[in-house]
This record gives sequence, C-alpha cells and structure tokens, in this order.
Amino acid sequence: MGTLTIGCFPSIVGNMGYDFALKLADAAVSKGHKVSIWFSGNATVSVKAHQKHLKDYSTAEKYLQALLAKGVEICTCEACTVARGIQKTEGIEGIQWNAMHWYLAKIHAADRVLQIGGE
Amino acid sequence: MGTLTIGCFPSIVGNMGYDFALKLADAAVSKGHKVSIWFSGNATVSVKAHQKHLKDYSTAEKYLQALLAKGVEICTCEACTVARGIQKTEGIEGIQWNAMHWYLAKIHAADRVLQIGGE
Amino acid sequence: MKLGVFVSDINLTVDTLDRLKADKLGLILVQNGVYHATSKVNGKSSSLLDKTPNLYVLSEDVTIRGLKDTDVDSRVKVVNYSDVVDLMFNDYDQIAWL
Amino acid sequence: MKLGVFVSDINLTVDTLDRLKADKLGLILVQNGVYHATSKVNGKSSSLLDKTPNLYVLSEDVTIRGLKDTDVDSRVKVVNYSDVVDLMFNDYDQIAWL
Amino acid sequence: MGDVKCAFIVQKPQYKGETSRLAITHAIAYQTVEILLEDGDTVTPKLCFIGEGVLGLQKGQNAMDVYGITSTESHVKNCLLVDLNVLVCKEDLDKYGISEDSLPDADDMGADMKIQVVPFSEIQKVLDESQHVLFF
Amino acid sequence: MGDVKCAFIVQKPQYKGETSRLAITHAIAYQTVEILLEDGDTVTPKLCFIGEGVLGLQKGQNAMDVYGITSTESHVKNCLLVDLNVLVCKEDLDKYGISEDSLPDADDMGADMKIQVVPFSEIQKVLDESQHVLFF
Repeated sequence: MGTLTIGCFPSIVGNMGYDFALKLADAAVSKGHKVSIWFSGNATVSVKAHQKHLKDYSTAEKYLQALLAKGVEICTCEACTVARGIQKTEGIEGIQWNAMHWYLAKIHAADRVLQIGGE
Repeated sequence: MGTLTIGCFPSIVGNMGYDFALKLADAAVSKGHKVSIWFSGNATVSVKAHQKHLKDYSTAEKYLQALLAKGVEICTCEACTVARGIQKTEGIEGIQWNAMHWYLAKIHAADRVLQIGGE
Repeated sequence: MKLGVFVSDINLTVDTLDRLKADKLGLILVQNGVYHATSKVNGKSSSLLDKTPNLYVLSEDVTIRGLKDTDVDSRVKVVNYSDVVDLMFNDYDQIAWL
Repeated sequence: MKLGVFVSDINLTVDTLDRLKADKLGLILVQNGVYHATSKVNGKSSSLLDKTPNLYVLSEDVTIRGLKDTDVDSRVKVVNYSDVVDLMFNDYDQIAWL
Repeated sequence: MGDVKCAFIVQKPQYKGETSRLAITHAIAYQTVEILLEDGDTVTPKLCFIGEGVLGLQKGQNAMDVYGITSTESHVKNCLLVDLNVLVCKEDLDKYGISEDSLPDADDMGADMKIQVVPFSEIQKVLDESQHVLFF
Repeated sequence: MGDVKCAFIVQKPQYKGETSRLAITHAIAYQTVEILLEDGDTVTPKLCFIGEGVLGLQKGQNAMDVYGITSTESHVKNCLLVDLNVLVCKEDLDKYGISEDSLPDADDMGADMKIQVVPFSEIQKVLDESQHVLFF
C-alpha cells in the first residue's frame, strides 16, 4: 500500500477541482492507501464548520468528516484561513491547522503527490 | 450622476477580479455616483468579519467597511454564504443578506451594470 | 449598441469578442489583459488592438506588473480607475466583462 | 520519467503538455477535459488523443455531463475513481495536473 | 422605469466553477423580483447559451448521484417551467456535434416553453435590445 | 528517506488568482520543513517559471501601493535570499520579449543567488530528476 499526498488549492462550492480531490482521496483510502490533504488558497474556506447543505450548492463538511473518520489526515494553511476571517475555533473538528511546511513534510513522506492548482 | 450596479462572483483573496470590483466601486462613489455591489458564489466568503490582515494576503474587510461608510450598498447571496458555513451573525456589519432577486432589483434601478464572472 | 468590454486575460478562452457586433466598441484592458497592450508575442502585437480604435489600459494594472506606461502600445490610451468610471457612464451604454 | 497527467479543461491555457518529454505519458481526462474524449469540434477529434496511446477518461465526469460511455472515442479507456488510484500508483511515478 | 430587459449570456462550460450555473439561477430569480420593485416594474431576462456554454445543455445529467448537487439540466428545466426565454446558438451546437434532440425539455413538468435553437444573429438581437448584458 | 527533490513549475501568470503566487511561498517553506522531518531528511524544491509564468518576473512591481499586497517580485527575492534555485525558461522570455536585465535580483539584500535563465531542456532535466512535480 502506498502514500498519497494531495495539495488542493481551488475553492469549495461548485468547483469540481475540489470535488475531485475529495473523491480521489476517498477512493485511495478505501483501497488501503495512506492519504493526506493540504488545503491552501481558497480551498481553506471549506474547513469552516456548520456549512448548510442546500441541494443547489455543494458543501464540504460532511465529506471532510467522512474522510477524517477513515483516517485521512487533513490540514489547512492557517495564514490563508485566518486571512479569510475563519478562526480555528470555528473550524471542523479534526482538521489540522499549520504552515506551508506541513505540506512539504507530507510530500517528503509520499509515494505520489497530486498538486491541484487553479482557483 | 448615475447609478452603477456591480455583480461580483470571483473569490476574495488574491483574485484580482474581486479587487477590481471594489476599486471600481470606490472610484464611482467618489465621483458622486450611486453604487451597489452584489456578491455571489465564492465572493460571498468576503463578508466574514474579523479577517486578519496579513501583508502577503489581500483582505476585504477594511475595504468593504470603507465602501459602506461612503454609502455603497453591499449585499451577499444568503444561500451561497450559509452553504460556506458563514452565519449572518458572523458577517461584517452593514452588509445586507438577501436572495438573488436583490441583484435583479438593483439591475432594474441601474444606469450601468457590470457583471464580473469567473471564480 | 455602444458596448464597452473589459478584457482581463491574455488568452481569452471564449471567442465571444470575435462575434459581437456593436455600433461602437471599446476595449478596456485590465488585469492580465494589459499584456495585450504592453507585450508582443514572438514579436507580434495582439490582434485585439486591430479590433477597434477605442482602446484603453488600466494604469494600476500596468504598474503592478512591473511595466511602465512607456511599454504601452501607442494605439492604447492609459487610464486610471476614475477614467474608467467616466468611460462607463459617458461613452458606452452596455458593459461586458469577458 | 513515467508521467501521468490530469487534463481538466477543454481549452488548455498552457502549452506545457506540448513540450514535456516523458518515457511513458498517460493522459487522464477529468472534468471538462472529458470533452476531448467525447466531442468532436467541427467534426475533428481532439489532437490530445494523438499524443499517447495511454488515454483514460473518468466515467463519473462523463455521466454528470449527460454523456454516455458510448460517446467516448474508442482509443480512450473509461475508468472510475478507484481505477485512477491504481493508475497513479502502478503505472506512473510522477503525477501532474495541468 | 417599466420593464428592464437583460441578456444573460452563458459562454463558459458548466461543472468547473459554479459561475455558469449561477447565471441560470440568477435569471430564474426574475419571477420573484417584483416584491422589491414598484408596481408595474419588471425585469425580463433572456438566457442565452453560446460557445462552450452550449456543452451544458445535454439531457441525462447525473449530478446528484455523482457529486451530490442539482444538475444544470434541472435548472434549465426550471427556467422553462417559469416561462423564461432560453436560447441556444445553433452554430455552436453544430460545432460541438450536439443534436437538438439531446437538449433538455420540461414536458414532463408540464412546461409549454422549449429551448429555442437560433442562429447567433438572433442572440445578437437579444444583446441589441437589452438594456444590460451579463456575461458568465 | 534522505532528500526529496521537487519541481515547482509556475506556468500561469501572476496577479489573477493567487495560486501562482502560492507556488512561490510554498517553495520557500522548504527552509523550515526540517522541524517536521527526521534528522537528515530534507526537501529540495527547484522553482521554475515557464510559459505565461515568466510574465510575473519583471522587476519594479508596485503591488503594495496599488492593491495592498506584497508583490511576486518580493517573493522571488526572498527565494534567492534563502538559496532556492529559481530557473526561468529562456525561450519563453524571448517569446514575450522580456530581457534578462528586467528580471528581479536580490543583490540589495545581500543574496548570492541569481535567477537562472535556462533553455527548456534544462527545466525538463529538473522534471526528470525530481521525485515529484507540482504544476501551478
């Protein structure tokens, strides 16, 4: 079994780059791989707790909680997140907050890295 | 003097479409025009209060407050905002929360409309 | 129709501008659209500059990129945000962002 | 270098793919990249399909667009998310998202 | 002010960002705008798909099962149901090889409106006759 | 695991979204990653600018005054200051008519490193020798 690190930068709702990252992580962890996800840029918005699930809008919270429960490590860029006004106390429980070197450390440990850019 | 309605959909930090909308609004209101701004999609993230101003990251809060003080009407799409986990009580004071027809009503009243798409 | 169009990218991913007909067309180059005014690609100027004589580039978006007004093609007028507001209200009826 | 590349757009705004050299190149078409596999433009197939024999398209991103597996060019293998994970770990050393 | 005509032009594909989809939901909102307007005032949008925007108009979109969101198709059906004019550029359908048969309709919901397949010149007319043009 | 080589490839222009800029700040973070790694483990990024990415490398960027954010130029200078390898594709500089003189340097900050102008074949070598490639 391998180790996959995903860097996800595009923003949450309706941006399919984000949706792709989460579904890929789920597929990988379900096959027994070790998976970590790094959120930077606009994707950090998705760590805010209490997202309302409206059917016209994709939401991240329940998917992130499911991934955490399966053992996926998830970390948000703290600077990006607080710049958007979201404090750690307002975040989804279990998601880590750290600086950019967290991502580089996970890259060091990874067999495969997928960096998804875009907004 | 005229009336300008701006629809702004791209997201906040570092997305220059957003920065453009705010600076254009400021230039217009400073010349005596009446200006309203509608946030939809990812731009709704920018109404969250308590954004930390780090110099490597653009932030919206202080610019929005300055525009409000100059009489610019600003409204965020409520559905888009709560889908991102941001509640009305957590928003910047003075920004309105409404449905999409708010934008259409402001378009009705406008001499000029600028719709900025993109993410 | 007097149409003012904001162009914000180097590579337009839509061909809408090629098809639109307007009695008067203005192009306002902003963000990475400013490169149409400042940069030649393989020595060739952007074909956008041939579309209309009403060409404007946003000064603020030129300087943020380390470019200077002297880099701007002579066909393009350098304007600031305040000028853009006047263009929108005085010179065009409809405004588009492509 | 065995490189697996995700292509997520119809119009690539970068020409990186044209320049990259890889001992083995795989293209995994996802999101709006699936149209390279399903749609001809003016009757012509996407030139991406000539780049390598290792072509894959994500089934989920085909069906969300109202397209069917039968719309997919015969050179392209239809895969799901689980298959993509296997491709990433077994067939390629480096992964890029363009 | 009476009626204000607006052209909503979708020129980018669906299912990447959400802006192309928000174009449709914003256009639909025309039916409730009167609560914010004076008596007799109305907004009349026409929703036009051109360029890569036409790619979002194939029926059978399975968005809820796969990604947990409503499909563009369902939003377009809602437009037809509330009698919004939906126009699609014929040249662009031809360009991408999309047949008129594969466009969504809302017959099953009892809608009278259909998507109108028109040459680009008709969409140009919509632009000409609109007070405001909004590109997505 | 020892050293892990990574190629950070910036292929999109700066000052639209922020991802192209985050590429640079993430590469710089290599200098503090050792606090999270075992002794002897390191990450060595090389930061390469190709295609439209090279447009972000003109000196004299006035971002703080105009838009209130630090410039790409200042981030690139920080890279040079911490001895990060910064490569830029010569063919693309030529394509856009950017002279080597107009590239930023960090001489005023006492940096020894300079931006290296190289043919694309050298950037291909960076890709070949890297364990992981990250495109922005």
